Amino acid sequence: MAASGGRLPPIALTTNCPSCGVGLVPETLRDQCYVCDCGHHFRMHGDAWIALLADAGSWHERWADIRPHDLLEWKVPKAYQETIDQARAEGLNEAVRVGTATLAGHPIWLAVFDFRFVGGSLSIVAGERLTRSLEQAAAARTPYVLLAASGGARMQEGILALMQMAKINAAVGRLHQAATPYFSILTDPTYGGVPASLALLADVNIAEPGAAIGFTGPRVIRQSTYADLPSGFQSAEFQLRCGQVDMVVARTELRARLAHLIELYLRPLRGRR
Amino acid sequence: MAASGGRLPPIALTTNCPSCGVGLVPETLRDQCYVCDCGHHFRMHGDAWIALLADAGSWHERWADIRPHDLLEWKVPKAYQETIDQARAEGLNEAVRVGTATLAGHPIWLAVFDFRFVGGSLSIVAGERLTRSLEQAAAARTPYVLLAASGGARMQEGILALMQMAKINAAVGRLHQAATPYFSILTDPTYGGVPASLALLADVNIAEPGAAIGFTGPRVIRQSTYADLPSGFQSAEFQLRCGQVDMVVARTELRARLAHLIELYLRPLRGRR
Amino acid sequence: MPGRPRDTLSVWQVVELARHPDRPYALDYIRRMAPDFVELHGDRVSHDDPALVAGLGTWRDMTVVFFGQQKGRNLAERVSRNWAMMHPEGYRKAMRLARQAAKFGFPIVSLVDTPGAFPGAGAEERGIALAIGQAIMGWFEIPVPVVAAVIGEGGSGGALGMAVADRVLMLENSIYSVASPEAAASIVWRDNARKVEAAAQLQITSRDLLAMGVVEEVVPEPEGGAHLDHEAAARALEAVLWRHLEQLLPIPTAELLQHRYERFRYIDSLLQAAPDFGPKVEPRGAAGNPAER
Amino acid sequence: MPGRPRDTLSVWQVVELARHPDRPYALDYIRRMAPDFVELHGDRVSHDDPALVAGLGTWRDMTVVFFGQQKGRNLAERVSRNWAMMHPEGYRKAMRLARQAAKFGFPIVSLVDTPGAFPGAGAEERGIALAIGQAIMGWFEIPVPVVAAVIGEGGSGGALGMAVADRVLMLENSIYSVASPEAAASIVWRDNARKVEAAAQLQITSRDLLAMGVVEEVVPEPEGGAHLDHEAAARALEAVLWRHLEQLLPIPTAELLQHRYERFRYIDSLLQAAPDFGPKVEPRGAAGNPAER
Ligand SMILES: [Zn+2]
Ligand SMILES: [Zn+2]
Repeated sequence: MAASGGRLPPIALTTNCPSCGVGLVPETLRDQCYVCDCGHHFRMHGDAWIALLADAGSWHERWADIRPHDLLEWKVPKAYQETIDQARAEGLNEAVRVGTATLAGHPIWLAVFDFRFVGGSLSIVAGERLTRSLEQAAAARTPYVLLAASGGARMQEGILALMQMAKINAAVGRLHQAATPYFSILTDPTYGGVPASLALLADVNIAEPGAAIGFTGPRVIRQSTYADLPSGFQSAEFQLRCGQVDMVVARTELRARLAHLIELYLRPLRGRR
Repeated sequence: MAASGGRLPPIALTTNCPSCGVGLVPETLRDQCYVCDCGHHFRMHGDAWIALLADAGSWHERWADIRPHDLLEWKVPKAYQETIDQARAEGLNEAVRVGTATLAGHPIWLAVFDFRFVGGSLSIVAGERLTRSLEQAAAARTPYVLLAASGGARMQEGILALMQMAKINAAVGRLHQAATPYFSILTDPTYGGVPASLALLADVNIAEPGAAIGFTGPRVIRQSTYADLPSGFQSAEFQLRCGQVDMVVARTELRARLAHLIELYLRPLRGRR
Repeated sequence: MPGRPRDTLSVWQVVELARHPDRPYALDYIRRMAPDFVELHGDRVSHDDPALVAGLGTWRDMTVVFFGQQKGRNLAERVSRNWAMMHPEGYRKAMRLARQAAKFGFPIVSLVDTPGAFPGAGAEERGIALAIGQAIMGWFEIPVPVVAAVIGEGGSGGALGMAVADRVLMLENSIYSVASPEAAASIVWRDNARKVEAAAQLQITSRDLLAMGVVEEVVPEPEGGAHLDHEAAARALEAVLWRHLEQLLPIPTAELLQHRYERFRYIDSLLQAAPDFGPKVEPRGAAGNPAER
Repeated sequence: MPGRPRDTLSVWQVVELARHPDRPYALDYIRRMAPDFVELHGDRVSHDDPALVAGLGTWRDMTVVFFGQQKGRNLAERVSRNWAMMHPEGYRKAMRLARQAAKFGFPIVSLVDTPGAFPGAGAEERGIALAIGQAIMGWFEIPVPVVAAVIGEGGSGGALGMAVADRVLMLENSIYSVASPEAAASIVWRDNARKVEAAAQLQITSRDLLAMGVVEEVVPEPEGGAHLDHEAAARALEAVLWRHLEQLLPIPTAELLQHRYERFRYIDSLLQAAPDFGPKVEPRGAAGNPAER
């Protein structure tokens, strides 16, 4: 199986790999799913994730027209409306996009976070898209694939951003009750309200190598507790040792692994009444 | 409410309290449920526990006639049949006795371990009595009170002693399914197969002050791991901190606490359909 | 206007009242509601979390399971209760006892009062994110009435983990926020000294949350704040909690759980929002506005 | 006689075969049964326990959840897998994935091979007794077929926690015991050098357990022992596991769980015991003998 569903779009890159320091050749990196030869996984945005996971031409985005609103009339240091308008002017459509696709021929629901839209922050629009898609996946027993990348809840939507965690998790509960396979891929970084709502509640939690995953970020922990944090704290490998994720999978292997898991979890039961 | 259901029987005592060193006056201690003024709880045997917990005259023992058998033909260093015969000659009837009683007027099932019978070891007879009583408690939704004190499974009954853990826990599961209140009192010492089967699976786990409770005893842990064990390791208070028990209750307060809990847990529901 | 914070207080004055060191804490309410309260302990995994009080007691002739995020009255108690900042074990204790309440059919009262879940290395190592996530999901499967009240600080996910309920109330001078004003200031300005401005923008007072339809009712406090009269504050809270619980008790279980689902499913639709809040949302057709579907 | 250990071996020779360093371990069987085996990790609380392998794979065209207590082949792996002595997290991982198997309807295969649960301070601090107790109770509520096989050492409660199943098999040269011979000697003689005598008295070989009716079947090993031919041992185990699972698959769930209950409920009644074992129980009337009720 191909490592990606189609050719990945270009992404903005530094000139050298932050891990090994080698100079980067964008086209080469693009062909290897933006993974350096040293194993460093570059952050990918929503379009790239869709291209990686969805079979070519299979992506059908849903509810792209739901838009954020400045409910709190947030003004300083920057008006929320301005933040939204700028992001949308750059062609971004909120922190979460959802849709149907196939992965190696299997119909799936796919939800991708985009860290470029206000730090992938959980918002009303994100929550609404996630909840609608979770509900539809549960109704049809279609496997649900989540690609998580988030800095937390969106401050500018206040308490209603927090409430998305409850709204989403209620729908995750129904997904489980409907025995619908749920796979969550946690990428760098995934913090705050996203791992504390749906991102760690999957049947199989998959982390990208080296991804930072946690509830509270290391800076805040150091400020609050004056603690020295061990190296590798909150890394994907740390979360594997701490029993929070099932596996750490290289991006180049991810599509094949997901296809295999979908086959295992969807296989019709035999002989059981 | 009286601290005990009736006058406790005499028990064998050392001459001085092992905790505070004062000389003991057996009759005084007996009147205070065998708790020294310093707080030291002396080990009590089955008869004393029944007298403490059951209202006077309410105890009806069941299945006292089920007897142990030397299924494995155990010979050395001492024949199992001889071990059994000696204990029975001393008036002991197996490591567990069960029966019905009332506690402050509430009907209960009561199961008491007796450490004097082969170290309160879990045996086929113990397992059978526990399982029958758990099944009957579940069928009638009668609160179940367990008094645990055990060194582990009975070696001389081999694998069939181990199987009691599964047999008992299957019945504990049915007790929970029947929403029957279950209270477990863990006394000094409770180790091995008993906390690893029914003794920690109650709705409310109650430990006696200072009681040693654990799976593996400290001697074996030191032998296996060469670890220094902190003082208070495996004490009731340690198990409270480690989240295994709900409360540590002095023996003089135990009856009143149980009566209160039974009232709370048995109160008929109001207004709910 | 009854049920709303006095308009004369600034937002920051409300924050200070919500955090007032003499303010009644969870046990001050629980012990008055159920003088026979028995505390239960432990997550049955590895710890007991003293930041969360949990147990049963008799309230209005019923057996009720109470939860309360509990601050300390003096330094020693504050340290031992970790300033009511829960570790993962607290959420696991809560779910253990919520399932026990479900088994026996006991209603649940949860009192929320925390700056947030504990931001420490041990909490991360023992899965604080997932513990909160499991609690939030778990509450939707607890088939007994659940009434929650924010009695002081409702801080972020750490508060929400104990506030997924059929009715959520707030004491008048309490706050409930996506992040503490300090944290929000640090995120937005990278300067937590801007906490006063952040608090004002975040809309965190009981009046704000009532207007947004996030809470069902605001419980008025004694003149000057609950810290001036614990008895009166407890009487007021008890009466409102009971009024809500009484309405929930006769609802059949399936309906109760469906309502709880819908309460949070449409909480951002502003359907229940106050008139002075709603108009901020401009209708743009069914798909364009999450409020209309 | 097929299905029984060679009569020519002493009990201690069987113990040595059960512990043979070249003996096939759990993954040697699982990878042969399901070459596409995917390991899943973690208790979703605080740790992953490498002493227990857990995951899914395709076996005979079905998706099956596999568990295996896993020893290490070299010193580094032995250390990392803690000689297959599980911590509480291992039992919690098992129950998490057993419930997942139940949700999706996957049958379960559990391979048992442990000296016992880990006797260490950390295991005690994190509730090893209760973790085993919850697992033993939990297995009775898993509504899918469960087949277990002791492939080496079945040591005490640590083994039983992974061996509550609809059918329990034993490889010919495996042992299953209330306590390891060393521990039993230490308890009974206060001298664990008496392990050979203890092993003989405890009746721990597959032949003994079959005679007592504690296991359904003994799987013959290749001549000389499974360590001499991993392929043949795996083929033999696979065939017997499948024969049992095939019988269980069509059984309706309620009946399956009731049978599982009764299997352990009457396991000491010697109802299924071999003739040469049963007569040891002298009938003394219905109440006097647990075998008759
Ligand atoms: Zn590199
Ligand atoms: Zn004393």
